[in-house]
Amino acid sequence: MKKHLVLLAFAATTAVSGAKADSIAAGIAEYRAMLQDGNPAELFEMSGEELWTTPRGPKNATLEKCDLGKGPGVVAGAFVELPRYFADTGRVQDLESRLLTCMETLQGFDSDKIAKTSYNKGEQANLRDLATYVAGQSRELRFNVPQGHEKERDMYEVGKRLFYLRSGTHDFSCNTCHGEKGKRIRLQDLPVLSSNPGDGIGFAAWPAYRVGNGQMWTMQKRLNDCYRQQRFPEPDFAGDATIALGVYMGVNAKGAMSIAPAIKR
Amino acid sequence: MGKPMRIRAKASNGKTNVRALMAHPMEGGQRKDGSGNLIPAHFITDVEATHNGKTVLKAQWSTAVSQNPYLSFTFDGGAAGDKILLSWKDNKGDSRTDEVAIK
Amino acid sequence: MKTTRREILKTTGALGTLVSLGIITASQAQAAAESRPGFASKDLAGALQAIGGKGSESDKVKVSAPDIAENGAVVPVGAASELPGTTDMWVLVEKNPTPLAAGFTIPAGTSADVDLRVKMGQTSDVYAVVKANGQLYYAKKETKVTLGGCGG
Amino acid sequence: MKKIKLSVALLSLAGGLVACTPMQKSSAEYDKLTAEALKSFHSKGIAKVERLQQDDSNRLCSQADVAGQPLDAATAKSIEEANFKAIQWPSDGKFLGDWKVGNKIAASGKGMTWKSKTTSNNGGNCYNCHQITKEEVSYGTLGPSLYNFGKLRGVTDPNSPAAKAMVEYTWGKIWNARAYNACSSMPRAGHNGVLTEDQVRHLVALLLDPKSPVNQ
Repeated sequence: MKKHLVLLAFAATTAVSGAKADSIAAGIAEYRAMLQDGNPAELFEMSGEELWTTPRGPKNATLEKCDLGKGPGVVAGAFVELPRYFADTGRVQDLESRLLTCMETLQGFDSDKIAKTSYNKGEQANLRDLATYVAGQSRELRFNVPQGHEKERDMYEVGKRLFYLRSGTHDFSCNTCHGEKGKRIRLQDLPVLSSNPGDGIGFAAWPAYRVGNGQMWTMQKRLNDCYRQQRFPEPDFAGDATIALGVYMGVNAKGAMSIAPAIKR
Repeated sequence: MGKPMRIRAKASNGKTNVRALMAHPMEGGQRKDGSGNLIPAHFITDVEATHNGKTVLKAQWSTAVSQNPYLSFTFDGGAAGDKILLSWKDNKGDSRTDEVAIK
Repeated sequence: MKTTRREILKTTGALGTLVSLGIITASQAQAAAESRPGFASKDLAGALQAIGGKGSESDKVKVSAPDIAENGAVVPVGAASELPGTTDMWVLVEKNPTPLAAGFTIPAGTSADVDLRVKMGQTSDVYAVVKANGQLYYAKKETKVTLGGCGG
Repeated sequence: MKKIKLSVALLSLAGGLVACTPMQKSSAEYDKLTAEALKSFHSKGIAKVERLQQDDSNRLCSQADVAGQPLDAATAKSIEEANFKAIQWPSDGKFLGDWKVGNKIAASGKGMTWKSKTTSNNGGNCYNCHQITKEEVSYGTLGPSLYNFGKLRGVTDPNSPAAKAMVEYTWGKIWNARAYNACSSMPRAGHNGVLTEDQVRHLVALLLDPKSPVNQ
């Protein structure tokens, strides 16, 4: 496992060219490899596991009957098949969206209120830990986001259109930064997301612990901050735009191995 | 009171390796908050590990230890099922002790 | 059984098992901080003086740190000693505002080999200083800290 | 090769029909669903939902990106012409400012997000995508290297008549990159009100002043 991650880290940095850049890249790869042991994401996973089995909310219930797509209570392998269509809500839902549904139906929480709460605060912090736990239960599994339902295919097409949507004060789209191989912002490697970026890169690396600010970020938070830097207005938490992008990236990443929860700079 | 630690203790070849993650902000006291006020230092000052009641490591830390600290060390002996206790206390008087069985 | 993975026993605030780690007040903590030699020193020389010096450089002392740290907030650092009778170890980051990052007491039977993560404000030498049979020895290594990101 | 791929695609589509999967929606129907999904954004701070409304240039380039086809020459030309017409040239005729200030603007990536307090004092984001000086090794590679930009183009005296065309091009490119390349990824810094006339002046100096580190 550890060895595999080291290789991934090297692969991610080999794009930098030139002799000086090579030694920088090798150094950074060494640094990333050293970080793999003892990823603080495990603290959030632990918290999430406890939240999953603890009776909470107005209904004082656990989430152990939550259906993440593979039947009530099945957590292992659920993450790599999300987002997917759920008949009970009639919606395509990603991990965070589905957890919100379970928190509402099983535990009696107000999901709209949680969605509007600031990230890292209150029940949002609990949702973050739950998402980290669920993702960790698909570690090293390969993405297989379903496209069998019409609404799942619709969301892929919508996600694709959103990915290429140039707008805002800087005319940026997702594609501006994530459309071409081997590109960087400053020294930061950019994964290509319009095709399969490979094992443990892009969609297959989130949720991730970010060492820079000591925060655990889910994919919803990752997309939220992308849109902030894109100078767009804010996407609703677990709204259709972010879920559609999740479908687009997840389907593109078919077969890629999940390393979530990962650790990032 | 702090959040639970993540502790793993594994015995092999007559030694036990302990790896721990502690949930703590390790605030350095140099940063400012949104309104420009200095965020006061908040950090773990002392760590102690015991194996079956015997101290196997003591540490003193500064604010320079990273947020959500990681610690790894190894001691002689230890058998599967033995108890490892890890404790920390911080500069605000908060403390936490967690226990794990050696695997 | 939800604790199978970790078997955690919450004893926060309980004094019983560890006499040395009771609940202390903030003022007591402050007093404790003052009794921590070297931690308040603002330069390497002062920090080293407070712990008794740095002794001589020894290849029996190892400091592991990356050549380059992509983010100074988290730099993996290890200190190890092959010297018999190692009782104390310190990790210092020369260019940090207060260089002494951590000190370890190594009881007999514990390997003089610890790993942790420290913050580094800038490119700097990282020191491991150890005390073995009452004598001090050290090793050092430079880690470059890069900054990146796009501000936003 | 292309033809073979296409026929395989047709075959698999036919296979899908046999298996009674519903008809694929038209691109226009997906566009409509996309417009619906865009309602799941909300204004925050200075970043209002109006920012999602695309102008013709962005709309046409996004459509081409989705289709995976470059724009046809005529459409590209009309986008470039419209953007060129919209370039505001320096009101006082002065194109060059202070390269030192320009370098600071180039290094800053700040401004215009929902966390930004004002719409002024924005950074140029230049180093995020371009190599600019030799000294700064932390640069992005989404855009071409701008190191020696003026030197390579033979600009020895930016105030000379010989340099006039290059000076104007540099201004125009920073102000509105789409005037020269219909679907360029470069932000239209002046056109979209991210950078002021003064700031653009300093950036032109950064690229063209022979004393600038760019041209050393």
